[in-house]
Amino acid sequence: MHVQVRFFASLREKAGFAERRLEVPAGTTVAEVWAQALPGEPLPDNVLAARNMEYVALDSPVQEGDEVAFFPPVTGGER
Amino acid sequence: MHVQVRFFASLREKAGFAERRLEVPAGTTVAEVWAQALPGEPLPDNVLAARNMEYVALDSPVQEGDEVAFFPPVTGGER
Amino acid sequence: MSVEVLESGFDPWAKLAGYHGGGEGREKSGATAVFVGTMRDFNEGDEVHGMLLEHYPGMTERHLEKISVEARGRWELDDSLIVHRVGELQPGDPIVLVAVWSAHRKAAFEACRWLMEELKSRAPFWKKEQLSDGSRWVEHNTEG
Amino acid sequence: MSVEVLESGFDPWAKLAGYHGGGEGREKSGATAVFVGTMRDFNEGDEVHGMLLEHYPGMTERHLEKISVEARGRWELDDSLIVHRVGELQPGDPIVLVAVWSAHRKAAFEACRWLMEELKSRAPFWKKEQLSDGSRWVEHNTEG
Repeated sequence: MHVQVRFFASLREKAGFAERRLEVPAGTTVAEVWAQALPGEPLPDNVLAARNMEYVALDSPVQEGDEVAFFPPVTGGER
Repeated sequence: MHVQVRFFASLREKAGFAERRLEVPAGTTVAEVWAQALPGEPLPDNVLAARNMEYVALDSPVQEGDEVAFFPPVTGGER
Repeated sequence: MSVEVLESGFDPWAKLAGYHGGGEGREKSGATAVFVGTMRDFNEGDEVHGMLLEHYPGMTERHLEKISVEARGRWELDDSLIVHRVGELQPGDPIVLVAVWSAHRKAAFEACRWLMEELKSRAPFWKKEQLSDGSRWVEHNTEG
Repeated sequence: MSVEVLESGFDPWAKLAGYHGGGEGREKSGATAVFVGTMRDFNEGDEVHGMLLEHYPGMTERHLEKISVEARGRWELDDSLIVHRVGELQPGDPIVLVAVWSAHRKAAFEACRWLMEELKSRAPFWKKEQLSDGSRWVEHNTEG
């Protein structure tokens, strides 16, 4: 099956790309999507993940057509 | 000595006047100014008093030339 | 730091747009917390058609300045603004505007709320409501 | 109830002046609490010359709508408005506006502050600061 993987902010810069379509086996988890998108790159401790624009745990399974996004802690609002 | 006594809001309506100059003996307290301004009218429990535009206790003494004000609980802000 | 008691209507957003304080460098502030209180058309189950807001000229301004100074002692603030209407009001009219500028949102929120509570509990203002069948002095304040 | 993510600059007071919500009868509201966050020219001891604010189009709006709905479940609110900038910002530029209308000031203050904390901790926005000697992603949020 296929998923669309997306990276934002510093993770986008680290990945070197903003999004990519990946072929993954059935039963793949969010963390495994990361591993397949960025082989050898450890998942940061503070990474946040979203599946179809909703926050999701890293061990959640993904499904055909999902958009899976990884991003660092958010920093909106004033500063 | 002389003091200027002032009433606000419902106390002004009850007194029937907004302000008046009173002659009072030396050592007169704020509560005694009320009694002299409105003879026979009991001092309400929730009355607030100010001397020269600062909140003051009812048993404080007044001095020559003071402005002594009495008013009900305040109700500013939104509603 | 500014305190204003106004006899005529005001637009809180226009006030804020036009307020430039003491040139204290708003770019430092980061956080602005604002409260606007407007006149409601109901109270204690009754329709309210209008309101007369009385104050104690001189003492009112002095009290508002005093609490503004006290807020700056309690929190790290860059500036504050208090505007309060007096006189005849209609439902929907702005009654009070409190704005606080700080580098930190916690300080801005807390100081703004504290100023409103102080203003309501101690600043010499009194409301008389016009109802369908007469008028009445408001005796109790609303809870914070 | 409104949520806006803007690519270009905005004036928070003009936004508020022009916002009329869902025609829900502002005369009922009585209390409006507002927070405005602007870009500071310093952070962690460094001068900041500019900022790039990235977001996740779609998820950001969805998240802001979700917390707006949640706030209306937690407090008795008449309306709420959230506006957030993205893109290139200069010091002094407004970043965020949160406004809440309620019959009660306690609800308005609490909901406004809660929305800001929720926005800062979960809404997908990321800041990259331009310093004198390069740029850096902001990794930690400011304390509430």
